[in-house]
Amino acid sequence: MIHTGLRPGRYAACPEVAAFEAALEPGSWGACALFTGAMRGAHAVERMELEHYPGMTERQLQELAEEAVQRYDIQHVLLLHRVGTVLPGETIVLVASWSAHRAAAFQACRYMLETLKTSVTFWKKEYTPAGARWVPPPRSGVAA
Amino acid sequence: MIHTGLRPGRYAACPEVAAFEAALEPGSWGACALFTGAMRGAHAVERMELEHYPGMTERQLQELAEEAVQRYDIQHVLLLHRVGTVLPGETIVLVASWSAHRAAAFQACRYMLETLKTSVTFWKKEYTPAGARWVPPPRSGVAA
Amino acid sequence: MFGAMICVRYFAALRERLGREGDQLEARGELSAQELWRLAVGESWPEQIMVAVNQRLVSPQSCVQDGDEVAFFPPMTGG
Amino acid sequence: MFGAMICVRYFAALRERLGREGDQLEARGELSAQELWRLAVGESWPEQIMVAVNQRLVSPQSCVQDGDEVAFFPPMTGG
Repeated sequence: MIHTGLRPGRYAACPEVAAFEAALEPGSWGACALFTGAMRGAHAVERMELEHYPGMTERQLQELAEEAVQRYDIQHVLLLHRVGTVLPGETIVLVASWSAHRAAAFQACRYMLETLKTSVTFWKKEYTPAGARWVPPPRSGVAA
Repeated sequence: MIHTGLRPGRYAACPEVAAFEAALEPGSWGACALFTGAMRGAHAVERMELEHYPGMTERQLQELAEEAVQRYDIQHVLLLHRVGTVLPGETIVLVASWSAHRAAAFQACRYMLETLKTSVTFWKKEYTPAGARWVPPPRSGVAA
Repeated sequence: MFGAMICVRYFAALRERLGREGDQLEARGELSAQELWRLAVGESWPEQIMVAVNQRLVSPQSCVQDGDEVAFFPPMTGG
Repeated sequence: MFGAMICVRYFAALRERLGREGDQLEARGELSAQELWRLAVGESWPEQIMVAVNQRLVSPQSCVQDGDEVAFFPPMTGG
């Protein structure tokens, strides 16, 4: 099962994952690797605006999930990304993959996350009391 | 924050993670990597018994979590492992790490999981209609 | 396709800098995305800009034609 | 430590095969975990067995003494 989506409002990672897992055949997977990225409270950033390319972004998420299922030995993917106004502490991205094999689950999860950061049409703008700035492209391995 | 524990009864991964995160300072982390391992329903295994070494196992979990915090750039660890009778579909292990950096979060999570599989005193016995057998030690990368 | 134009779109910092969401242009013959940029924006090709034609990422050398939706934007910062 | 013994414990498949949870033995001088195994179980050292002394994993060559808790068990299969 693959589910991808954009969320204009805040969402809690755990209920999303629980609802997704409830729809999977019980006992059909042994390993789940999950990543959640949240907005940090540092640097006096009061909020973030997440811009996307309506239509293209949704399709890129879906294709990324399908590609991960093709490329790795995983059966299920849940891929959610926030758009619009995000506040400190809120979840921005959720990437999860289910597999019979833990290595595949980890690799697919990591692959989707890294691809998301550089190849899917999202742009972040940070707002501080001193003004706003567009977030520069990520360096590898550093959480944005 | 570090929390490790053995669970004699079934537990749901999501509420455990949500409760742990609720106790962290909001906005203090940007990345969370989480792994859950569940008992698969394949191979006609009706249940599993998870034996451990009371006292030693708990201390090994705690030391593993502390070692991961030392070794990787992570701030928080949640590490739970089931003991006793486990049924197909139930969660056996939950490993999660919180960090400012996604690479560190992934690496620490993977490191703790791999160490758990070979160096912490747990032993699995599977029960099928045809009889019982002790699970052989894992080959690398294959979910038990 | 009589009357079809190229629909040009801008996103994020680029949209803000140009002060508009997009332009409508006529291709009149073969044109690369890079050449379209010069026509629409009136600047030489900047290093850091990415292009999508009909919502697929392409190289700046890719051909565009009337009826296409061509988007220019800065490097993505999702995740 | 007058009267102290070595507390030997067995786990998992080994416990089942031996039909007991442990033994109490007197060390009487220096002894390795491997030698303790021979004394307690009456078998030569098997390849796949692991040892913990006072709940810490050690090599089979490690010394054990009266008062120690020494555990023998098969390779772990957690996670």
